[in-house]
Amino acid sequence: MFRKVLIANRGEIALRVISACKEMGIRTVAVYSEADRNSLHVRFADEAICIGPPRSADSYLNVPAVISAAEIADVDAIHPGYGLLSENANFAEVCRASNIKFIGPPPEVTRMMGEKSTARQTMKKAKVPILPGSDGIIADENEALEWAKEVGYPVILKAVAGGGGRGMRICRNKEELPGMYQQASTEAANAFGNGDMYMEKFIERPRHIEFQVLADEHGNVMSLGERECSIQRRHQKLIEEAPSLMVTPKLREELGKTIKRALENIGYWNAGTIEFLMDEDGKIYFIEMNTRIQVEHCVTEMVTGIDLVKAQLRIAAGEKLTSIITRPVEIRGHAIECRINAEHPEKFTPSAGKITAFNLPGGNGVRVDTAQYAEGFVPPYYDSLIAKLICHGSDREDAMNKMQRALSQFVVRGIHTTIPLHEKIFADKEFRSGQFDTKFMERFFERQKEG
Amino acid sequence: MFRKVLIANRGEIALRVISACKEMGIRTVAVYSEADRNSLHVRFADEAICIGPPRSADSYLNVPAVISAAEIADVDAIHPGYGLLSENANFAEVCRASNIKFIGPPPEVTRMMGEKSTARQTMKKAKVPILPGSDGIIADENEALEWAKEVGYPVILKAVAGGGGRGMRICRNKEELPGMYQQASTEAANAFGNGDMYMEKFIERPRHIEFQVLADEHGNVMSLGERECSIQRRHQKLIEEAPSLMVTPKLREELGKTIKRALENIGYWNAGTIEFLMDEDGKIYFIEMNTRIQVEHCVTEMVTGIDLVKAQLRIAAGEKLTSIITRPVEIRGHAIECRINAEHPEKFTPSAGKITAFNLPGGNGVRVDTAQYAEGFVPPYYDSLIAKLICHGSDREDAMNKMQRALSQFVVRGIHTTIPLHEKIFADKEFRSGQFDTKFMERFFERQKEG
Amino acid sequence: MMDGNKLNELRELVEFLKANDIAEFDMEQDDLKVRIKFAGEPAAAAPAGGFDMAQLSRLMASAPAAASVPAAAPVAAAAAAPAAEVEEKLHEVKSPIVGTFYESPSPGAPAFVKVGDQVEVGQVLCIVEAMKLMNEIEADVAGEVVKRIAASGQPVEYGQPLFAIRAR
Amino acid sequence: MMDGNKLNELRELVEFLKANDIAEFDMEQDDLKVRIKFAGEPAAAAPAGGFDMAQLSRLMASAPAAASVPAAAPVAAAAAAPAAEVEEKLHEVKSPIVGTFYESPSPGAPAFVKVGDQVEVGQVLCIVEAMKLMNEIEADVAGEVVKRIAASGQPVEYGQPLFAIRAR
Repeated sequence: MFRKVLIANRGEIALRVISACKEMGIRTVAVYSEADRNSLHVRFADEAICIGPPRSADSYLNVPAVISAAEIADVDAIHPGYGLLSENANFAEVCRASNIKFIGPPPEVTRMMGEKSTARQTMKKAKVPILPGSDGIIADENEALEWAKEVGYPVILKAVAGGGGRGMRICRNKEELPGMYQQASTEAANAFGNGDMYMEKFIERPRHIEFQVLADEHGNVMSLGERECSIQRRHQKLIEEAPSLMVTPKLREELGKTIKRALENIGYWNAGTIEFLMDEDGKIYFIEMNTRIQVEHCVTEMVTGIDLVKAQLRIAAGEKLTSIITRPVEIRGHAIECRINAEHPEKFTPSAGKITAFNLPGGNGVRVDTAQYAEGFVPPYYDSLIAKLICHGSDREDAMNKMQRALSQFVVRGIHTTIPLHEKIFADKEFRSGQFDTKFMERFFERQKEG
Repeated sequence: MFRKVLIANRGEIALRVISACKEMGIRTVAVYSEADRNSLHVRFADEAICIGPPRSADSYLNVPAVISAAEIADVDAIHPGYGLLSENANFAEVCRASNIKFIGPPPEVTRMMGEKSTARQTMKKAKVPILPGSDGIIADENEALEWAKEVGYPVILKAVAGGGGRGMRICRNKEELPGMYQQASTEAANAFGNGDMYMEKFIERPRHIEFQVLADEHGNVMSLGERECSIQRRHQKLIEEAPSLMVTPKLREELGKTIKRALENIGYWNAGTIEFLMDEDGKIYFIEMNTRIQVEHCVTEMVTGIDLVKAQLRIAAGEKLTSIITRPVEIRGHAIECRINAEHPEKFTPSAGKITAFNLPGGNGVRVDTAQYAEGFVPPYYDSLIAKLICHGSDREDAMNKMQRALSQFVVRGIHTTIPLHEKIFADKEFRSGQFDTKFMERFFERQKEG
Repeated sequence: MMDGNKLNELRELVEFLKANDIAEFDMEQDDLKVRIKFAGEPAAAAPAGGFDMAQLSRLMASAPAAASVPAAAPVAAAAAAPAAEVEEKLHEVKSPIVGTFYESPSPGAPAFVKVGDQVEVGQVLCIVEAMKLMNEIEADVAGEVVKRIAASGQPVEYGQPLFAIRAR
Repeated sequence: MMDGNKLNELRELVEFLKANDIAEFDMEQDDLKVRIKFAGEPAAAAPAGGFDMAQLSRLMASAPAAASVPAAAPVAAAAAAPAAEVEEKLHEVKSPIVGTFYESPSPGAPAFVKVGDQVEVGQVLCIVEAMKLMNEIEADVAGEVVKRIAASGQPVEYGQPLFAIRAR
């Protein structure tokens, strides 16, 4: 096992990794920007090194600074957390060149899965059901029309280099397709410097369901079941659950096997997430893979009892999955996570500043992952996530009731948070029924306005 | 189920019960003394009623005040927590007379189990192994000598009305017995107004092991396995674990059955704890029964997944155990609890006062039960327990490592706490080996002095 | 000796020194000398009794009062009232027990006292019923009843003000 | 007694003393005498960085600094020094990158500058090595080198003071 690990991240995930390392007897090195000098990840690491000014680009995303810190602290490995450098294949390559173990998959695989169309092809080969669509880039309007005919309307045009809704169009018939193709391609070229487009079947009311996997360096892959992540606002997840009400034990087992087959063939290792859309008929389609630990990994930990961050560390140290997970994976009860963001609960404007009061809920079945504390400070430079509140109950109803109780005891003053929003969602009939999709938040806001 | 419950307690257990009620949709009424006006149990209950001045005798132990509060708040039931009125049979009787459900066993059974010698007889009849000793009160010196001959030296003389070491003597031979009998009886008469003595076999290095049970009003009893509570200082538990390393699955099952048989015959209901001593040969002997929820109930919750406080509420509402616990009880992993007391970690002097900084550990496998918060106040009038830190791991080693990590992230300033003491215990070789007994703390302090 | 302003300054100073764990403090300026030395354990804050309300922690202070004592709960409804009275330096007769307040000995009977009445020490002002027992609450000062704070039939908690009396 | 200004000054003073682990402090100026003695445990030691201690939250302030930056960690070892310099209002040349500090261009070679030297803007003061690259650090003011704060071969973090210069 590693002797010393540098955590190239901040906030709750940095503290999460530090805690895992401490429990494994590994020394920890925190890096921080000038804005994070008083953060708990700095306080609770064995060593801490300031790597730059507040802006992420100059500190947490500054590859030479992170590597240099790793060298002067003499670490064996770097854990990138999520976001920041976690899916940066170049960074993983520099780590390799510097003889520091990058806790993640090999850069070649990160690259392969980072390109959506390549990822699709890889999964398709392994017989993972993929969303019907163009096999790669569409050359022109005519090709777009042909693909749409094959896939069936409605279709969605997406930018290969895209993200965040730009270069994206939903087309419902062949009349509007050519114009939309041109618009989207131009938009993408302007936004990303790349106008290449691909096409997918458009699902009106999809659920977002993702599978958690672990894979070791010896070719072993294991599925730990799924998470339900349909409660999103502008593609940002707000609430995640495990298991999904829509995934039967049979579907879970079958998809698990298929995913296992797919990943065994591409030399993947690390934790990883395979994202799917589920249509109105319960059919499930691969959309993309994330090659890092995810924000919402905790709900899987709660229902499986498996520590995913420790598993990452042990995989990176060369251990076999069979020695990490010694019993068959079993899903126990139901877990839900609320992302507590420093944002106005209605306007969603970021709310940085000093925390003047902070009371964490505790008790049976309640887990809080946070790096905030009473009289701490939320800097304006980074992600607004300040805490994750995770509740584990015997079933979904029990977990929801626990969450309502815990939210009512979670006190944050001085800044705005999304706690009041979550309280409203957990009182919402549609949410409680479990019968929802990724458009839930739009309908929810409509209801709120009416109510 | 109850519509509204009054919680006749304070601190973490009051908040624990409030949380359970909230999760079950039951309205809660807190009662508080003037010293607890700003306590979280007052804040998080649906209603709160001041019942008296700071002294417990005038507030939390004031039966008319509690009953009157229950009447004006119009509650269906009262949960007594632990300590205070929880094992007061008179209080349970007044509840009954006032048509308020007391969440605990019927007063007759509390009385029966509260008298040690009666409890012994009851258990003996049901073939629960009891510590060899006099069957009840010893009339005089001569009877004491006879009993000692039968039980075998060393023996311990104890006051029937006793507690806290007074009226207690260890006798190693027949020469010293008569004198000690006289001394102990006189001491007991002075301290408790009752000089009656009984005798037990004295175990040099016992372990304290207790079994958690649930019993309903329909005669059903279920054992939820044991807790290891040998880490004590002056008969005050400091650290509790579940399961005990010394209890094999076979012993657990057998004792569970025996206990079940014993309790089915006496009309017990509620949660309850059967306390045993285990001698150096692994033989186990009944010592007493507690008819309330215990401080350390959480470790059982962590390894069984059963919410004991909710079970209490459902039992009191008349539900059957079979509808409360629908699967066979299974022990999963290992849980440890540290009692965090507001005391000097070496001198054990109580440390009341204002908390100036408070950071709770969180993350995977960590549970905190507390009613304290940053800038809260620890009043000097009550129990010094301010928080319970519970860690759940895949095995004892994992749980201990989690505890060390969590203790290092548990920050309390402004008052002294036992956190530094726990940190030292978790670094102690004997503790980590799991091979210890109730004399552990004495040896530990010796080692600390030497080291 | 010291005006309110000075006292406030001193309070601020002492709280500041305490917050900073300072054991002794001496100061001389012009004709003013200050010497402060703290006794015993550092950081032992004020006792739980009287003065604590003023030092409410920030957590509680910033919480809406309704969270701990909802407006719907009749018990607490009147509890907020006395603050205004205190300023007038009226004497408050407080409930020594938890129970139900009655202004008259039986339904329909006239009230023991009404606003404007002069009362003597020991005169019965009202009844608080607890556990089916009628407890007569007596005036502990002589003076004029200025206000009946609790309403008849209303539940009252320990220490809750029942009457305001202008002592004579 | 004391105006708000004075109290602010005192607050600053105490924080400064705490940041510097000072247990007792006496001062006389004109008609003003101040004597401060800290209680119990020595207060939090100096922080990893420079002046940030003044802004440390109470949580961090009351924690031993050793928890986040152990004395054994060479990175932080020299970091405590600058606090004293700040009072003299010297200019600090800070490391713009994380790396290893070298006072001379190669082992055995003379240092770029030594204490007492006069330096010009742009003059090379030292090297900070990061990822095998030697980065020359230049003076950003002209003046006299009063102190070399970092030791040759020592790891330095971003923003860590390397030299103190009395600007001219």
